Formats: sequence, C-alpha cells, structure tokens
Amino acid sequence: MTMKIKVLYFAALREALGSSGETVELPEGATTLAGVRAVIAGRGGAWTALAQMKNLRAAVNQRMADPDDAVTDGDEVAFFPPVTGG
Amino acid sequence: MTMKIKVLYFAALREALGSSGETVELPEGATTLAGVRAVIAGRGGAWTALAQMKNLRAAVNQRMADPDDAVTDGDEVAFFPPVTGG
Amino acid sequence: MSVSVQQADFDIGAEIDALMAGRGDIGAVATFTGLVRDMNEGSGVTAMTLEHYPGMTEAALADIVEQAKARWDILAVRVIHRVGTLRPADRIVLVVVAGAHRGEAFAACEFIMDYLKTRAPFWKREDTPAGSRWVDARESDDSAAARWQQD
Amino acid sequence: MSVSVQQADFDIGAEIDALMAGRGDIGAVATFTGLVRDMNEGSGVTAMTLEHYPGMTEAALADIVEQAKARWDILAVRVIHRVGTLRPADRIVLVVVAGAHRGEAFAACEFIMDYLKTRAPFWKREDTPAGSRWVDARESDDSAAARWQQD
Repeated sequence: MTMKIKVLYFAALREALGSSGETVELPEGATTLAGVRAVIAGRGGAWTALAQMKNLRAAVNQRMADPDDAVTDGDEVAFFPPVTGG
Repeated sequence: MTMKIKVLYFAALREALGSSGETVELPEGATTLAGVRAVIAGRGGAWTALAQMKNLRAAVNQRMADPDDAVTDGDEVAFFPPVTGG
Repeated sequence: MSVSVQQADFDIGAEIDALMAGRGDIGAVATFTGLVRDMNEGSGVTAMTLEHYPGMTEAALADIVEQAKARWDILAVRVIHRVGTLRPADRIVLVVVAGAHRGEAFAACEFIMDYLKTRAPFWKREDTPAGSRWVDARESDDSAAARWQQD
Repeated sequence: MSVSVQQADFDIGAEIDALMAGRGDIGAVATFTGLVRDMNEGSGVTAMTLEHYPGMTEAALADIVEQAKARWDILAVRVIHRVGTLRPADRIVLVVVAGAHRGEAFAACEFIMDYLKTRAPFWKREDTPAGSRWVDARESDDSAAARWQQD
C-alpha cells in the first residue's frame, strides 16, 4: 500500500524550494521523518536544500519531531529552519 | 558638647511607642546606633519596645544602618520593623 | 482563550485587567513584551515580517502554557504573538502571568518566553537597506530554553 | 524621573509607552505589578494601608534602580510604589525594565523587586474582620534578596 502524506515548508526553506507544500507519495521503506527528508532531497536540484540546510527542524502532525520519529499515511509533516519568533 | 539628633519611629513601633518621632539629646558615650537605641529603651515603660521588638531595623540619615554605625550631632535616625512593601 | 496569534496590536493594560477581572486572589503579575528593534546585527531594520505555521503555532503556545501551569503555582496566563509585517518599536509578543506570589509569576513568565523562542513555529524576516534577510536563530535562545530541562 | 511614590493609581501601558517614546533600541520590556490580595494568612483582607518613610523611600528606590543599572545592560527603568489605603485587587507597585534583550530585562526586574521588598521603607497594615494588623516580613523575601549578593 502506498503512503500519502502532506508536506509543508516554511521560511527560508520555503523560499529555497520555491514551494510552500505538496502531497508526497512515499516509496516503501520510507517510514520515518529522516526517510521522508531523504526521499524529497533525493529529487536533486533545489530539493537538495532539504539535505543541505543546517539545523533543519521538523514537525509531524504539528508537533516538533525527531529524525527517527515514525511517519504514517495521512500525516502532516513540516520542515523548517530553527524558529526565531518572540 | 551635647549631641542632638532627630529620631523617627515607623509602623508597629510607632504605634507601640505612641510617637512618630522626637529630638533626643544623647548622653556622652552614646555614639553608635546601638547606643542610641539603648538610651531610648532605658527610659522604661513603653520605650522598652525599642529593646524588645524582634528584628528591629534602623536607618541613619535615610540609609539602612547597622548597630555599630556611628551617630553624630544633627543626624536623622529612624527605627522600624522589617519592611513589608511591594 | 489564553493564547492568540494575530496581526492586530495588543493593549498590555487591558490584557492584565482581563486576567484580573472578578478575582481578588492575584498578588503578582509578571509580563514580558518583545518589540521590533531598529538595529540588528549591525544593520538598520526598516520592517520585519513574521511568518508562522497556522495550527501548529497555536498548539505549541497552548502546550508551553500548559507546561508552565503544571510546573508553577500560577493562576492565569495570556500569550499573544503577532504575525505579518511590523515596524521598529512595534510590539511582537506579550506574555502575562498572574499568580499569588512574585517568584512563581516571574519564573513562569521567563520559562514561557524561553520555550516560545525555541519551540513555537515563528520565523522573522528583516528588511534592511541591503535587502531582506531571514533572522538566524540565536544559540543563546537554545541555552536559555535548555536551563529549564528537568531530569 | 524613574522613581515615584504616590497615592494615585498608575497605567502600566502608559508607563511602558513613556519609557519607549522616541527610541527604537528597546527589544524587551519586563514588568512586575504587585496587587492587594483579598486573603492573607487565612484571613479576609478588606483594605490595606501603606505607610512609608518620606525621603528615605525615594532614595532607597533610586539606589535600587542604580544598582540594577550598574549590574545589567538595561536601557530604562520605571518604579512606582503607591502609599495610603488600598482595596483588594488594587495595584500597589510597578517595576518596568526595558532593554535590548530579554534575559537582562527579566533579571533586573526581579532583582529590583527583591531588593525593594527588603530595603525600601514601606510597611503594610491590613484590615481584616478580626481587626487591623501589621503584615509580618516574610523570611522568603530575605532569601530572595540574598541570592543576588555578589562576593
């Protein structure tokens, strides 16, 4: 069964990718946040920003998440630079 | 030469003494804050409150002061309970 | 509602009054307001734009407030964070913590700011004479948040 | 004038605005407001009267502010302490500290309150259903002030 997730990009990463988000179909075996990141960066071109950007942070279903955290069908995943509000 | 100082009393001490202040002529030898306190408490009656009140604080010329601090002619001395503002 | 993300400015006095309304048990109110400075890292700043992650922002702020309430004996909290374009001297963020005593109000207010700075999804972009740039996260913000970690 | 002792109430927002007026270098404003609680030590409080030592009060507050300015890199400070008779939920004291960054604003604001509590000559008398009583100094206020002592 193919997993479909929603992926969002914010701030400098959004600008580098030229995208604020997309729906991504995950290949088999991509079951963690790190896996999702590798799949998208693997497209090459501007998408390599996802691999190269320093200190990239991520959330799964709107909660801060770590690279090893699981990603499953229907999840909302977000990638972004360290936050700078306040 | 006799030393004359102004002495002020505040809060619960003022009420216990029934006085908010007075001019005091100091006998020879009373040259510290502790000396001033002993002279006034030595009058007996209500004035013993000055010796008995726990944790009494004092100021000389409107600055917090210690028992050993010097008192000289014309000074303004104040005795009061620990402060409770704020 | 104790948390708001909004474009509109806020009135600190009115926010405190709203927290206090009808209650006499509050003895201490600590507040923090963050503002846009006209200089940052040596460059003049003419405007600042705040981007955020709608949905997660509100959830993250609510979570930070819950953590503060679990940790300190406080009575009421209000957090407002603005988004959109702001100018120097504009208010960005407000945290108000009310409690019976000052020590807990101060600690909870500072905790909320430190956590907000590292865990709430806001990003600042500054306009300077040399162009627009994203503000870099400060190492000191990570260490400020880290000191609240409990074992 | 950065220090006031007055009977009149104060407006926190207006005080912050006055400190900020005409400047763009302030990034952080920490405030503390102390209020009259309707209960203390298990008794209802119907009113509170604040006595002070005119002259020394202003000097003590100014000295506390100078110590804070010498110790932290802060830009502006405002302290207002009310005297006379107040009711539950009335404001008693306001400390506002403005700086470039939040850590120093928070620390200086808390320092000023801790020192004010132990070194500024104010005394509170509470009216309760059982009569009027002077508020006892709290041991915790001495220890709060003591932690700022430098060797």
